[in-house]
Amino acid sequence: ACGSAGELNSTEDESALTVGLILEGPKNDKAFNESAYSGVLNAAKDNPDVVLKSTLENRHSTQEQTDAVGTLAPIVDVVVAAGAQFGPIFDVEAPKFPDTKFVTIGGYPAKHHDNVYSLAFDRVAAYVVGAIAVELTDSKTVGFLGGADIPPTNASMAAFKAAVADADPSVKVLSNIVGDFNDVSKAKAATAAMIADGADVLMSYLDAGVVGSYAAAQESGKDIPIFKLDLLECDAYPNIVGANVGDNTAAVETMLGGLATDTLEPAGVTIFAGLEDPKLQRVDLCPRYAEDPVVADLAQKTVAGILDGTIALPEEALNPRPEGPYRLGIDGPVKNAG
Amino acid sequence: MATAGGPSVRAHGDATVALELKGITKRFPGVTANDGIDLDVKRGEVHALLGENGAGKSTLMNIVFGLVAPDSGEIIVGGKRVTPHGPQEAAALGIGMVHQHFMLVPDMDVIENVALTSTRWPRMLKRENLRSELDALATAFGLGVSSKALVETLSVGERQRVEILKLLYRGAQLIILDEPSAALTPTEWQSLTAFLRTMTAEGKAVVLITHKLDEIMDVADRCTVLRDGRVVTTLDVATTDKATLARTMVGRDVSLRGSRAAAQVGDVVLEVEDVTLDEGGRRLLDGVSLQVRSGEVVGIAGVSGNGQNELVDVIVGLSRAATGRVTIDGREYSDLLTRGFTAAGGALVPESRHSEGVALDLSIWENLVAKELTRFTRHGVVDMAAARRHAVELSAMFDIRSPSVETGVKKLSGGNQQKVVLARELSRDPRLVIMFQPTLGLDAGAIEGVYRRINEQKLKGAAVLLISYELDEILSLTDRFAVMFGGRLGPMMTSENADVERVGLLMGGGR
Amino acid sequence: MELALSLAVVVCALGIAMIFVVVSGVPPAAGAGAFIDGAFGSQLNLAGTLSKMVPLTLVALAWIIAERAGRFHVGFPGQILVGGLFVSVVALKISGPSFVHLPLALLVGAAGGAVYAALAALLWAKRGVNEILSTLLLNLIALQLLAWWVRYPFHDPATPLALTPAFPESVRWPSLLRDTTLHWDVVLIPLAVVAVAYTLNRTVFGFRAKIVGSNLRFAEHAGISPQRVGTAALVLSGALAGIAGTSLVLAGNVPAMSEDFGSAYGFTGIAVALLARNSPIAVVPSALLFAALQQGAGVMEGTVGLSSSLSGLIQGLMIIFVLASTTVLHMWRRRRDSRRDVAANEPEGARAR
Amino acid sequence: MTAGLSLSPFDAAWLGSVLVLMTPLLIAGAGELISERAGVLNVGLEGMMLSGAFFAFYVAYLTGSPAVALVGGVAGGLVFGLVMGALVILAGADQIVAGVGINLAAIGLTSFLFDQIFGGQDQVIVATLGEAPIPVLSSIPYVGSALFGQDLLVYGAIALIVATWFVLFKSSWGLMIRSVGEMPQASRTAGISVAGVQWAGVLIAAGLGGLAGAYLSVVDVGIFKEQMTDGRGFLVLVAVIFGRWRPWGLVCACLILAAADGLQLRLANVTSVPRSVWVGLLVAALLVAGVRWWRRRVGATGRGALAVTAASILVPGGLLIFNPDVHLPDQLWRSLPYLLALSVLAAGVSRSRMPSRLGLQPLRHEG
Ligand SMILES: Nc1ncnc2c1ncn2[C@@H]1O[C@H](COP(=O)(O)OP(=O)(O)OP(=O)(O)O)[C@@H](O)[C@H]1O
Ligand SMILES: Nc1ncnc2c1ncn2[C@@H]1O[C@H](COP(=O)(O)OP(=O)(O)OP(=O)(O)O)[C@@H](O)[C@H]1O
Ligand SMILES: [Mg+2]
Ligand SMILES: [Mg+2]
Repeated sequence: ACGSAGELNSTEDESALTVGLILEGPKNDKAFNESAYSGVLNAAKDNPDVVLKSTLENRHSTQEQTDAVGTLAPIVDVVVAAGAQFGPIFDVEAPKFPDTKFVTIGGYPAKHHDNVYSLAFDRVAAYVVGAIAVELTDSKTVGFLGGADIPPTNASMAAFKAAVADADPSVKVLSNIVGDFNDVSKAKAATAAMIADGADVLMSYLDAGVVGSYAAAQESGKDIPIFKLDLLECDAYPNIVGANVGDNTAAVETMLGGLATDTLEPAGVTIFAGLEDPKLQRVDLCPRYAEDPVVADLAQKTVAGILDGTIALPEEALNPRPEGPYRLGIDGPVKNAG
Repeated sequence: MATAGGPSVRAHGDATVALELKGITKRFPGVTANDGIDLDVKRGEVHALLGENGAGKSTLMNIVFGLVAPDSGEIIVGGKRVTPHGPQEAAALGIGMVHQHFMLVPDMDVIENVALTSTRWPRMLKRENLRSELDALATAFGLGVSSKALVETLSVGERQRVEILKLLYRGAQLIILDEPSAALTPTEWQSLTAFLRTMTAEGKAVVLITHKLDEIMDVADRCTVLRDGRVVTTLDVATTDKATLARTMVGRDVSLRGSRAAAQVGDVVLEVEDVTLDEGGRRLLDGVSLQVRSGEVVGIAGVSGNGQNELVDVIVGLSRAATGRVTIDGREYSDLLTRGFTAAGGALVPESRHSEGVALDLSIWENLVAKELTRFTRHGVVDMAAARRHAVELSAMFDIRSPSVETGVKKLSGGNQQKVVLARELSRDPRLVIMFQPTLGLDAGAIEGVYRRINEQKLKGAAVLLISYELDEILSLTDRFAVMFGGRLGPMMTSENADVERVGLLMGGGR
Repeated sequence: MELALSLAVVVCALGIAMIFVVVSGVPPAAGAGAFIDGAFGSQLNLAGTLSKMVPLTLVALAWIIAERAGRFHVGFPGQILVGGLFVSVVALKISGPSFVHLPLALLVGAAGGAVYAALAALLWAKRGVNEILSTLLLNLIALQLLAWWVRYPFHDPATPLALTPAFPESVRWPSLLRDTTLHWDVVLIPLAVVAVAYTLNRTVFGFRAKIVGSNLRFAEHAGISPQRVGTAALVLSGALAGIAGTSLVLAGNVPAMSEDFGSAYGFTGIAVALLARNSPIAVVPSALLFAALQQGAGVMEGTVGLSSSLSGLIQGLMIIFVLASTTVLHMWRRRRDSRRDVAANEPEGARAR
Repeated sequence: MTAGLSLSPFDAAWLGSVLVLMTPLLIAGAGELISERAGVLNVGLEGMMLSGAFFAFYVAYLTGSPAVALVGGVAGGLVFGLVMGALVILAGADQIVAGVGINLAAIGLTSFLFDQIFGGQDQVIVATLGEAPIPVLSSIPYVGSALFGQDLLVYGAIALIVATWFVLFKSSWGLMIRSVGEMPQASRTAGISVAGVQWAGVLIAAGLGGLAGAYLSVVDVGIFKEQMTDGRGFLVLVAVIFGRWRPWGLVCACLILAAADGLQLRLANVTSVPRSVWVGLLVAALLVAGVRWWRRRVGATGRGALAVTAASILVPGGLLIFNPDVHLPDQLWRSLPYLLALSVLAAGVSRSRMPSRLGLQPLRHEG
C-alpha cells in the first residue's frame, strides 16, 4: 500500500516531509496499530507536504524494532513509532540521526533529545469507564480485562479500579491481564472466567482480542455490557457500551501536523495527553447509552471532575513524570524545564 | 489343534518329509556360505544341524524362512517346490523360526507379541479369544507362560517359549530353532526338550541348530554336520556317539596354517583368579582362572557366546567382575574403561573390528594415535606433526596399504583395517596382548601377517592370549589352551598333539 | 562436492524466494537490488548484517561442538537467555573499570549458558534423559524465568516497561562504527571461529569428541568416557550460547535487558551450522548469508514494500534443502561405497598392485 | 482476609476454559503420540499446527464454511508432514534437525502468505464452528454448560483420544505402530513395513496437528495471526512425554497444562493466592499419591519418591492451614508444568516407557 520504489522518487521534492512508520503489529489490526497508520494517512491528507514513505509492520522484538528504526531513520525525515518500547530505543537511536525527527506515541523516552517528540496518554478515560461500569452493574461485580502487561494496561487498570472504589466501595473489581492484546482465544477464556466469577460489566482493554470477549459474553447467555478500546464499533456485539479512546489516529495526526507546520515546539518535551482535548482522549458511547440520560450525564460529570481537579487520580494511573521537561495536554504549560 | 492363519502343510509326495532342500547355494561377497546343500527333514523328527561358527547353518535356515534368497537350489515343502519371499510367506507355508536374538517387543505383553505376527489388516484384538487359544496351546505343549505378562519382565527361557508360542499359534508344522539353548539354564533346557518331544509326537518337524553335543544326543533323531558351507554327513543319532559327532565337526586334517615359534617362557604376566560375572540373574562367567606368562601364547577355544566376550571385557576393564581379580604383572588396575589395562601394558585386538577396533569415519593416523593421545599432547594440544610422523612410521612398519595416513579407515580393505588395529596395539611394546578372533574376515595373505605378528610378540617376550572360534588357529599357534563352555574355562591342554576329539567334545559341552 | 551442494541449496532457496517476489508483484531485479542494498548497501546496513552475524556464528559454533561429540541439543534459546540473565547481575551489581568489567561479564555470561547446559548434560549423563527433550523444556522455563527477572528482581523502577536498569558503559561493548549497531563484539566472530576450530581440530578434547561422536564403543575401548566428553561438549556448547547472550545484551542497542532479546537466534543458529555442514570455518559465510537475509529483508520492506516475512521463508527453505541435499550426498556415497565394498572383498593380492 | 473457603477459581467457567484450552493440545497430542510410538519425534509439530491454522483460515475465508476449513487445516498440516516424512523416513535425515527446519519454514511460509493475501485488507474474521450443546446434559446446573455446552471439536478431541487408545492398544494397527517404535527388527520379521508404519505415524501427526491449528484459528476465534500457535506445538511434545506415551497419560498431562493455564488466567490479578488453590493442590497431591499407592501397593515406592510425595502433601497442607499472603508470579505458574515434566524425566520414570527407537534414525542394516 505504501507504493513502489518508482513512486517514491517522484514524490520526493525539497519541501516534502517524508514519514516512516514502525508498527509492532499488523497495520490492519483494527486497533492500536491500524489507528496509528490512519493517523499518518490523515496527516498526509491534511498536509500535502507530509508523505508516508514506508511502513514497517510486525516488528515484535526490541531487536527488530531497533533495526526498523535504523532502516528508516536515514531515508525519511520523520520516524513515527507507536508503542511503549520505542522510548528506550529512541533514547539510543535518536542522537545517531540528528537530522531525523522521531515521534513516538505511547513511548517512554527517559532521555532528553532535541529531535524526539513524544506523546503518551495519561490513561484517565478508564476512570470514566469505571464510573459508568459501577452505574451499570447489577451484580456489584465489574471486570477489567487487560492485554499485554505493559504500562498503558496497568495505568488504565489503576484508573478503572480507582473509579470503582470512589463510586461504590462495595463493588468488586475483577481484573486480569492475559498477556497479549491479540490472543483471541485467551481473551475468550479469561472473559468467560470473569463472567463466571460474577462480573456483569466489562472493560475489555484489548485489540483484536476483544472479539474473544464478545464471543464469551454471547456464549454465557447473559447480557453483558462491554467497553472496548479505541475504535468505536457499536455493531460488533449487541451490547457495546462504548470505547475508551486514546486516539492514536488523532495523536499521530496532531504530532505530524505540528511538525509539518512547525508548530510543535519545543522538541524533546514529552506531552502527556489526558482528557483536556477530547480529540486525543475521550470516552465514546454507543447510541443506546449516549441517549441514556443517566449514563451520559455521569460521563460528562466525571470528565468535568477530572479536568477541574475535584477527582484525584491515583499515581499508578498516570505516566511517571520524566526528569526532563514535559507538559500536560498538548497546549499545556511546560513543566520541569531547565 | 487351534491354529490361525496359514494353510497347514499337506504332503503330496512323500508324506513323511516336511522339508527337502536340493542343491542350495548362497554366495556372499568373498564367502560361499552354502555350497550345494541337500537336506531332508522328516515329520515327527528333531533334525539337528551341527557345525563350527560360520559353517553356514543360519544362512541355510534363513533361506528356508525366506529372509535370504538363495543363488540356486530348490526348497520343497510338503512335496511342493516353493520360494518363500519373506517371513510372512514362510509362515503361510507352515514354517516358523526362532532366531538366536529374540524378535519380541519388550514393551508388549505376550498376547500382543503373538498377535503382532498374525494379522496384517486392521482388526480388533480379541484378547480373550487369543488368550484362551494361547493358554490351550501352552498347556498342550507344556509351555507355561503367563499370557498377560509384559515380555520385558520375562526370563530368557520364558521369552523363548513366547517365540515358540508365536509359531504354534500360526500353525507352524516345521519349527527352526537357531541355537535355542545359548541363553537357557539347564532346567529351562529340560522343559524345552520336553516340549520338543511333544511337538514331534504331534507329527511336527523341528530343525535344531546347536553347538552342544549333549543336546543333540538328548533330543535329536538325526544330525547333519556342515563344514565350510557343505554337508559333511547326516548321522542317525541313535547309532552314533558324541565322539563321532565331535570328530565329524572338527576332526578334519587340521591344516596347521600358522606355526608356533619357540620362545623363552618367563614370569606370569596376566593372572585371572576365579572371576565371576552375573547379569540379569544369569551367570556369564563362572569361576574363570587363567595365567599367561611372558613368552607364551595361551589359547581359549570354544564356540562363540560361551563367555569369551565377557571375559575380555572384564580383563580390559570394560566391565567389573562380581568376584575374583585380574592382575597384570601382579598389579591390579581398577580404572573403569580400558585406561588401567592399557597403562599396565595391555593391548587388545578386539573381536568386532568395525565397532570396537577402529572408528571408521576417522583417518588412519587418527585411529593409530587414538589410544596414545597423551603421548602426543602438550598442554592439552595435540602435536599433529608428531602424531602424523608416528602414524607414517607405523604404516610403513605394518605395511598398511593406503595412499596416505589421511585416508579414511572406511576406505581400507578388511586386512588393512586389521593392520591399523595391530599397528596401534602392538607398537606400544605391550606386556600382554589379547587377540580376539584376529583373523575374522581376512584373506589368506592377511591371516598370515597376523600369525607372524603373534609369534613376533611372543619372541619379544610379551604374553599373548589368543581367543578364537577356529580350532585350527588355536592348535597351530598356541602353546597351551583351554576350551570355554557356558562361562567356564575347561582344563589347560598342551596344543601340540592335542586330542582333537576331546577338544570337540569339550566345545560341545561334553566332558 | 559439499561446497557445490551448499551453493546449490542457497541458489535453490533464493530461486524459490524469487518466485514469491514475482508473485507479490515486485520486479525481481528491484527486489534483489533492495535486498542487497539492505544487507550491504550502506555502512549502517552492513553494520547491521555484521552485528547479527555475532550471535548466529556463536550459536552455530555451539551446535558444532556438541554435534562433534554426538550430542544433539536444541537448548540454545534457553542458554542465551540464562547467559544474559547472569550478565545482568554482573552488569548491575558490580562496577569497575571497563577492562575488568566487560571481560568479567563475558565470563559470567559464558558461565550462565554453561550452567544451564550443564543441567541438561547431567540429566543425560547421570539419568539418561534425552538431551533434546530436556533442553526443549529448559528453553520454555528460561523464557518464564527471564520474564520474571525483568519484572521483579531486576526491574528498573524508573520505567513502567519490563526492562532492567541501563547497564553502565563500563560493561558494554564499545561501539566500533559510530552511530551504527556495530560493536566491538564482532571480534568474537574470528576469535570464536578460530578457537572452536582449534579446539576441535588440535586439542585432546576435540580429538576425543571426534572419536566419541563417530564411534562410541570404540571410544570406550580407547579409554575415553563418552559421558565425560559428552558433558564437556554440552557445557562448552552452552558457554558459547551464553556468550551469544552476552553479546546480545551488552552490544544490543538498548543498554538494558528486556525479555525478548534472544528470541531469533537460538534456532536459526542451528540452520547456520547445517548449511556450513558443521565446519567451524564454513560457519562464517553461512552466518553472513543468514544475517544478510535477516537484515536485508527488513530493509527490503522499507524500500520496496516486500514483506519481511520472506526472509523467514527463505531460511526455512534453506534448512529443508540442506537436509535433502545431505541425503542426496549420503545416497550417492552409499552407492559408491557399496560398489567399492564388492571390490574390497576380492582377494587382496588382486588389488594391491 | 476472610478465612472462609470459597472454591473461587475452581468453578464451572474454569472447567469450561480448561476444556477449550485442552482441546488443541489433545488433538495434536493424539497424532504426536502415534507418531512417537512409531519412533518418530515430530519436533516440527509447531510448524504443522501453524500451517493448519493458516490454511484452515484461508479455506474458511474462501468458502465461508468452517467445516470445510477443518479439512483445509488438515491439508495444511499434511503439507509439512510430507516434507517431514520425505526427509526423515525416505532420506534418513535427523528427526530433530528436520523438525527445526520445518518450524522455521512454516513460520516463514504462513507469515508470508498471510501478508500477501490479507495484508492489504481489513482484518478478516471468519465464521466459526458454533457450540453444539448436548441436549439434556448441558442443562445440568452449574457444570452442565461448561462440560456439555462446548463446540463439536471438544467432544471430538475426547473421542479422538479414545480412538487413539483403542487403535494403539486394542487393534492390530496399534501393535504394528508400537512394535515399530520399540523394535523395528521384530516388526520386520513379522512382515510389517517399518517405513510404511512410520509414514502413517508422521502423516497422522501432521494431519491432526493441522486440525489442532485449525481449531485455534477457525473454531475458537475465527482469526489468524502470525505465529498464533505460540509454542503450543512444543507444549504438546511436553505433554506426550509427561503423559509417558500413553493416551490417558496424555489426557492427564494436557489436563494439567490446561488447568495450570486456566488457573493462571484466573489468578493473574488476585493479590494473594486464595486458599482454594492450596486445597486444589492438596487434593491433586493426595490423588497422585493415592493412585501410586493403589498401583504399586505399599512399600514399593523408593525413599526419594516417598519424600516427594510427603512434601507434595505437606507443603500445600501447611499453606492451607496458615494461609499466608503470597502472590506467586504468573511466570512461576506458567513454568510449573515444564518443571514437572522435567522432574518426571529426571526421575527416570518416563525413560522406561519411552519408545526405544524414538528420535533415532531408521536401522539400515537389519535383517
Ligand atoms: N491498545 C494498546 N495500547 C498500547 N499499546 C498497545 C496496544 N495494543 C498493542 N500495543 C503495543 O503492541 C505491543 C504488542 O502487543 P501484542 O503482544 O498484543 O502484539 P502481538 O502482535 O500479538 O505480539 P505477539 O505476536 O508477540 O504476541 C504491545 O507490547 C504494546 O506496546
Ligand atoms: N549377510 C551376509 N553378508 C555377508 N556374509 C555373510 C552374511 N551372512 C552370513 N555371511 C557369512 O556366511 C558364512 C556363514 O554364516 P552363518 O551365519 O550361516 O554361519 P553359522 O553356521 O550360522 O555360524 P554360527 O554358528 O556362528 O551362527 C559366514 O562366513 C558369514 O560371515
Ligand atoms: Mg551363531
Ligand atoms: Mg548362526
